[in-house]
Amino acid sequence: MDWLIQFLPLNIERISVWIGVLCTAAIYSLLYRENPIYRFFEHMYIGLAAGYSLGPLFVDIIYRYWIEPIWGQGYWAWAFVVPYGMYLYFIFSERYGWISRIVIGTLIGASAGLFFQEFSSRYLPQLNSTLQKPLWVTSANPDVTGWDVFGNFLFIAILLSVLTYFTFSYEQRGGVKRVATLGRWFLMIGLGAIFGNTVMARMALLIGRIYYILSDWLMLPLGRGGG
Amino acid sequence: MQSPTIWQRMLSIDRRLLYLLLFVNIIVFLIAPIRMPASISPPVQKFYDEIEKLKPGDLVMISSNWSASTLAENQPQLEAVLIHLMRKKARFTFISIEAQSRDISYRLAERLTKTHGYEYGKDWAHFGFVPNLIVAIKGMVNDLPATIKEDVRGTPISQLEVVKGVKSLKDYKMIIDVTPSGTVPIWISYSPKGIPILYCPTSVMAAEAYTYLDSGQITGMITGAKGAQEYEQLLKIEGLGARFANAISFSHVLIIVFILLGNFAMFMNRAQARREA
Amino acid sequence: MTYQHAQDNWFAAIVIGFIALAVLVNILRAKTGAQLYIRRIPGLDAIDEAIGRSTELGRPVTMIPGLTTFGVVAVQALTIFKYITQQIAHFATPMRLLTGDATVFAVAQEAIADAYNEAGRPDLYDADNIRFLSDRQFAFASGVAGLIQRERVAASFMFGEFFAESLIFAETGNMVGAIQIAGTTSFTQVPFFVAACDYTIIGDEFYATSAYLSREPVLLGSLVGQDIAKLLFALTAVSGAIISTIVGVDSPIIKLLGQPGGWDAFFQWLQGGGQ
Amino acid sequence: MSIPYLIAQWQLPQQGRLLYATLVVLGAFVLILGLVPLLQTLPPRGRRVLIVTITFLAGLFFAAEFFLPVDWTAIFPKDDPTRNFLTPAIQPAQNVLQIIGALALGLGTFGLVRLHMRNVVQKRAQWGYSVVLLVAFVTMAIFSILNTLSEKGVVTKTPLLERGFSILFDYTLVQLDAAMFSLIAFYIFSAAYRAFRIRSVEASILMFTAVVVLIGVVPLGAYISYTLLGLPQGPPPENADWWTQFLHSAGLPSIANWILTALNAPAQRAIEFGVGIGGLAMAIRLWLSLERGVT
Repeated sequence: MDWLIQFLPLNIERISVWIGVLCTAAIYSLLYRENPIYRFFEHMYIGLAAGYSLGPLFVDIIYRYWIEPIWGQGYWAWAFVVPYGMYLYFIFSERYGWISRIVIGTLIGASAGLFFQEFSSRYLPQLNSTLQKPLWVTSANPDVTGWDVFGNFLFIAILLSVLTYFTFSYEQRGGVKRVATLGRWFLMIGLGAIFGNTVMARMALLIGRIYYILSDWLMLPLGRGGG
Repeated sequence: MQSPTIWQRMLSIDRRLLYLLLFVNIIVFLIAPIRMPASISPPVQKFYDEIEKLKPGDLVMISSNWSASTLAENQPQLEAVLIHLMRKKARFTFISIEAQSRDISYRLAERLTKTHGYEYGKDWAHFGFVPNLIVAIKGMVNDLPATIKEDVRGTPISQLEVVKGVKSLKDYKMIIDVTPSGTVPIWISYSPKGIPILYCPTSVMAAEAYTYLDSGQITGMITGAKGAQEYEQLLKIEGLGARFANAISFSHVLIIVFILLGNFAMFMNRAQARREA
Repeated sequence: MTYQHAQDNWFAAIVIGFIALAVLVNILRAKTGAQLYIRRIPGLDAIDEAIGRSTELGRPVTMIPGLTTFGVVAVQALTIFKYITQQIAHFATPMRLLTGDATVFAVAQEAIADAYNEAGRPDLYDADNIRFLSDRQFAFASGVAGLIQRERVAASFMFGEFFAESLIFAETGNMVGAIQIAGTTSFTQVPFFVAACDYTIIGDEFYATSAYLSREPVLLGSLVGQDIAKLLFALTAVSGAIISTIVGVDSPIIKLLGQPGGWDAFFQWLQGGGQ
Repeated sequence: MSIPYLIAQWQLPQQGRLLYATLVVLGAFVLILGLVPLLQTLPPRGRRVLIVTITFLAGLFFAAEFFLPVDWTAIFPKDDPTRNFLTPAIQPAQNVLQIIGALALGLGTFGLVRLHMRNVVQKRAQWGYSVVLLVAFVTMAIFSILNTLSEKGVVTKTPLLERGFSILFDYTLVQLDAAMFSLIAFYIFSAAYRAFRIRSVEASILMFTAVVVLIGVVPLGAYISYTLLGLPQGPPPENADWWTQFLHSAGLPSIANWILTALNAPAQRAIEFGVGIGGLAMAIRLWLSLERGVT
């Protein structure tokens, strides 16, 4: 009886647990088949998410980067930004639709211009670390062992064969074709490894959910570390 | 049209059956108290030994940065470590890097401390979350009260008995980082020298940490649910670690078994087709 | 260890300049009539097959750029979707484009309207078919999963950047028996697409896609330039490894090639007499 | 003294700022929107030229900021050596992009709401769910916006607001996130069952590595290797003979880790290179409007 009173959603803490379990059950019902309950929660979910975004991603940004600088600090030049950005809203008009492309062009130009820095930051350090792979044991690299050298050879070989697979502008024939096939096999090793490695993280999530149902909702005493 | 053979039926198995099996499999291994004696790995042993050195009243900073998505790995770690700290009568304060990990660690600590007679504010406290860990650590090294200002309950830090007289992070005896993300290099780089750092990563993050262990920049490490299981064995308690470790392991076993079954069915089906042809 | 400016290591500027040159020269060559070749990319041949099947079944085609934020990847994804839309416009096959980024949503409106115009069927364009569901990862995923199952889509195209939600799209699509073709630059999601989709476009096959589909000289020329750039990377990797074997991995010459601050270190080393 | 810097210095006077600012904003709206009829007179060719030019200039700004040398102290001794004359304008430019992004979100949200409003008004099939969506949207939008404004100190944070937001966000939205995320665990199982078959060389390789890593990364892999088989754990001691070294790396966790680092990393690196180069080529084509793509 005590258990039942504790179990029922009679206070705010229990209500929160019940809502959480209800949400979980509704989402999991998709596994059986698409159904009205899932559909209800799906629409609620999207509605909630859309409503939530307006706070931190719309009001907050406009307030922080537009309202504050103009009305708060008096930087009047910002006034032009929002009307300019609102050219985007012409998208729904057939006659004026092209005007939105001015803003889209700005965005495309900016993302292209920003890519140079991204390319340098993201890919060149990787290229550089590929250089630091001694291929045989020399006095210049005293810490390098035979095992390291083997690993480095493997690294360069896999890198080159996979890169070969990813060339497009000529017909891959003969030796090149064989190297490219090898590259694709190495690629499959990498993909298999990522698959295997990701499973645990996903299982951990599911276990977390099931633990929540068993422990928080059904209040089963699971290994509460008595010592 | 003849009825499908058992192999054909296995190949086109209703996936809902697979889903049910996985669900039940996890429930069973979470509930069933199966114990597999684990061999204690050296980093876990070092972790244990380091906490054993603590004296009653020593202050420990726990950086807890996990949330629901890595609960199965990080929660058993934190529970086992907290139990050990409370056995040693050490005092501790929490800090997180975002709101959800703050809430989850605060709730967990509240629950566990109650059963050990620890009192909030006197024996432990939660400092809430800091948006930028680097800035926060640098600030705490200089002037801890000015950086934190108030705890998670909104109490000014000057009124918390647990950090009475604490000026800086240097007054702490130990830092423990329970995390699924790359926060430990930040603690290593910015925390005061001479304070041991103990690390509780998820399994994915553990491989990268061995260099820090080698160089002594971190003193001990508990890896995922498996590490927590070893730790529970050292503490001689029945905690969540063993259950979560089992649930993780056997969900993988289930998948592997079905991959093998699928292949077996495929071969049998082919063999049968060949025989009939 | 990131680059704020090219000056952090001028090697960056040199590499980018070289690639830009290789790409632009070959685009010019292609424009002036050079015949350029592109190798077969198996997954892309299946696009027509997938469209054909959805026409037969009369069920919609979904195009999902996922949560790709607006940028280079998103524009490429939309270019592919534009091509697909032009194809389905001939058969009046219904389509849905589902995105998790509002800017991509805006640009997609224009691109898809254009595609119908160019195919000569502006009447088929319906703005309601291009949908922004949510910018919240799993709210978006729940919407896509629901829609795929409700409308029992016959073909699903997923191009862009994907995260953990990739498998939700691919498995629900597989459940309703859709032909699925995915292409992504996110390496970590490729295994799930490979497991659950009929065809997967991996890595920079994604960027080769529009060249393959349209055979436009500009794009084919660009591809030649990209291959030359890959050759440069391969040569740098091999020669760099050999140099680092001889002079040591911490040598200033190695730092010169791509480590921030390496350029200055190299010149200091030169001035110091190269010890 | 760069132009953006000067503009940033153009501040309205403290006195009557509210009034002036409102007037300036109104003026900006009139001016920019007044341009529309003017722009409309452009012939198609002119429109294209305008868009291409703006695209190029937007790209040029970020490209120039990145490529130009940063240290101008030889010419301007007092200048900061970690920036060039465009660097101070980067933050404002990013803010402009942020604002446009926020406006785009408004557009997207408007599109979503419009679609479901139409569903309701025209009583299309299943319009009841659209009502659910709209109700959830409006409720959450009110609480979320008020919550954001209360963080800014514009409105006061009442207990009702706090409780309501917490029920909608923490108790519902976050729970839905967690549930949807964990759904992947089921899908990963069915996908693995279906896909990992010894059908071709590629499929077999994929399956074999996946299975080895699957067992290697879980506690059971460690249990089998270190407890049942008694293999030594962790890195081998220094100056160990090769047999000891071998034993230290023969455990399933070590093998899984080796596959992930030694075999996966270079393949991933090669893909990254290809993607980087492909992206760079695309960026150049977009910047110079060489691509007949989406614009």
